[in-house]
Amino acid sequence: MTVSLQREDFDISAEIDRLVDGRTSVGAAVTFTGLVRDMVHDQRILDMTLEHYPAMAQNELERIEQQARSRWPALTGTRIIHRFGTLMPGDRIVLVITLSSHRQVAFEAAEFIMDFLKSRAPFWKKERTEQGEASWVAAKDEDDKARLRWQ
Amino acid sequence: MTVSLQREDFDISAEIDRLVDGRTSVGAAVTFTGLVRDMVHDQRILDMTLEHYPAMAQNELERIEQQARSRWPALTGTRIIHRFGTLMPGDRIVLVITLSSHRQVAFEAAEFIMDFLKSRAPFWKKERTEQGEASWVAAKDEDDKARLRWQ
Amino acid sequence: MKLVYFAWLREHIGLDEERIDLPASVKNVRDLINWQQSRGEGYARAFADPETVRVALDQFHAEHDEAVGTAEEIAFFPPMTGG
Amino acid sequence: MKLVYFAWLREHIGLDEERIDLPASVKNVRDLINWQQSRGEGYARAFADPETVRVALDQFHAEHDEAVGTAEEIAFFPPMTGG
Repeated sequence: MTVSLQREDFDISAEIDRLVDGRTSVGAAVTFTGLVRDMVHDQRILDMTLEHYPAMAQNELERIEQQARSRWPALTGTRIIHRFGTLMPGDRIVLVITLSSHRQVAFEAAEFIMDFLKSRAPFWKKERTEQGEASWVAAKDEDDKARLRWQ
Repeated sequence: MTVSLQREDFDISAEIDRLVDGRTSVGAAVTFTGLVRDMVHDQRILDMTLEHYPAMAQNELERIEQQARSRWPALTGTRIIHRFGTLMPGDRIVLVITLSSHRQVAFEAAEFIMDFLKSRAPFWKKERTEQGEASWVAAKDEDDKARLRWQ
Repeated sequence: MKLVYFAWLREHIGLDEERIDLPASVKNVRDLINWQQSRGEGYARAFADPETVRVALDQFHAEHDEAVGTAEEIAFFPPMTGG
Repeated sequence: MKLVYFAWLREHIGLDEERIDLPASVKNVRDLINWQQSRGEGYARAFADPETVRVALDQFHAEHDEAVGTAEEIAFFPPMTGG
């Protein structure tokens, strides 16, 4: 299982080691880690709650991984961890790891997975600001555009 | 000091945490890790020795970091660790970390740093194969091309 | 069939999920959204702007012109903001 | 001035570094490489193909048409293979 949805934090080094699993053919490992930011539109964020659609999120992330692997056959490992629940500024939200013998493949596949994850994986963020308001984060057009560049 | 040349291994999670340093404005962290591969041109590698030009390697990597920071002002952190000495297949060689509030910036800057590091930083690899031969690794044209795409 | 709701659609409607039979007139996703608008105040608010509503049929993203067919679970949610 | 050698250039020449005064005829990096070729068998082998030799003047990469100037440390090495 290379996709995990979990409340718990993750350790990036441990996840890379587990994915490499002693294989000495790897050559290149790229990771992307998304972190909760403290300020959004000049408002200070107290915390952020991630809601998700469990059955679909798992399937959709596995589909995204499969697409990446078909597109880059030189990809020798992928791992996606997405947290849900309430997180504080600075907390890790998401981890993507890609392995390949070529750095270009590892970089491109990690970007591809993140672009699809952002606009296709069923997660929704609600932020609570210092003013006491809680509001759903609006999707960004640029995330849709980032995904479309792969077509 | 965000550039380190060292014999010792590094811990990726610890290096990210140290670079983020509690700042809750970061949003995105990208890492690239290069690992020693076990096979090169159908020859099994016993070990690999990295020679370097210490004074210049430090300066050159700092210059590459500076170039990345001028090109992407939204880059809020960079870290480069390059090991030297004798390494075994599967060992970590190099780590690049980039931080930004935007994932695209973090990805691009990490690729930029790796492309320049590969063809501009004064390191040379000598591989010892199972046949007992030790030979200097030849530079790849594709690494020069990867660098030139940024111009 | 089961309908499931997420994020502000869930909040407007006041339900996580419900079991319901769709009228025979509902053929595609667009028909389904139009029908939802007529089901009361919360639904009217949730589906007021159909372009902002995403739909998944049995956990697969569906376009608004796609046939609802024999889906067993239909999900409604806003554009995604994970990652 | 100090000359320093790395990788197979170091091995061919048999020296890590040496202190030497350059002849007045050496103006740019290319002149310097040509002069090196004349300094004995190891040097001839190390500098046999000037296109494969990279040069740094005081720790900065230098093109072959660049003037040697007042550099205090000149390094010679093959194309780099780090990372």
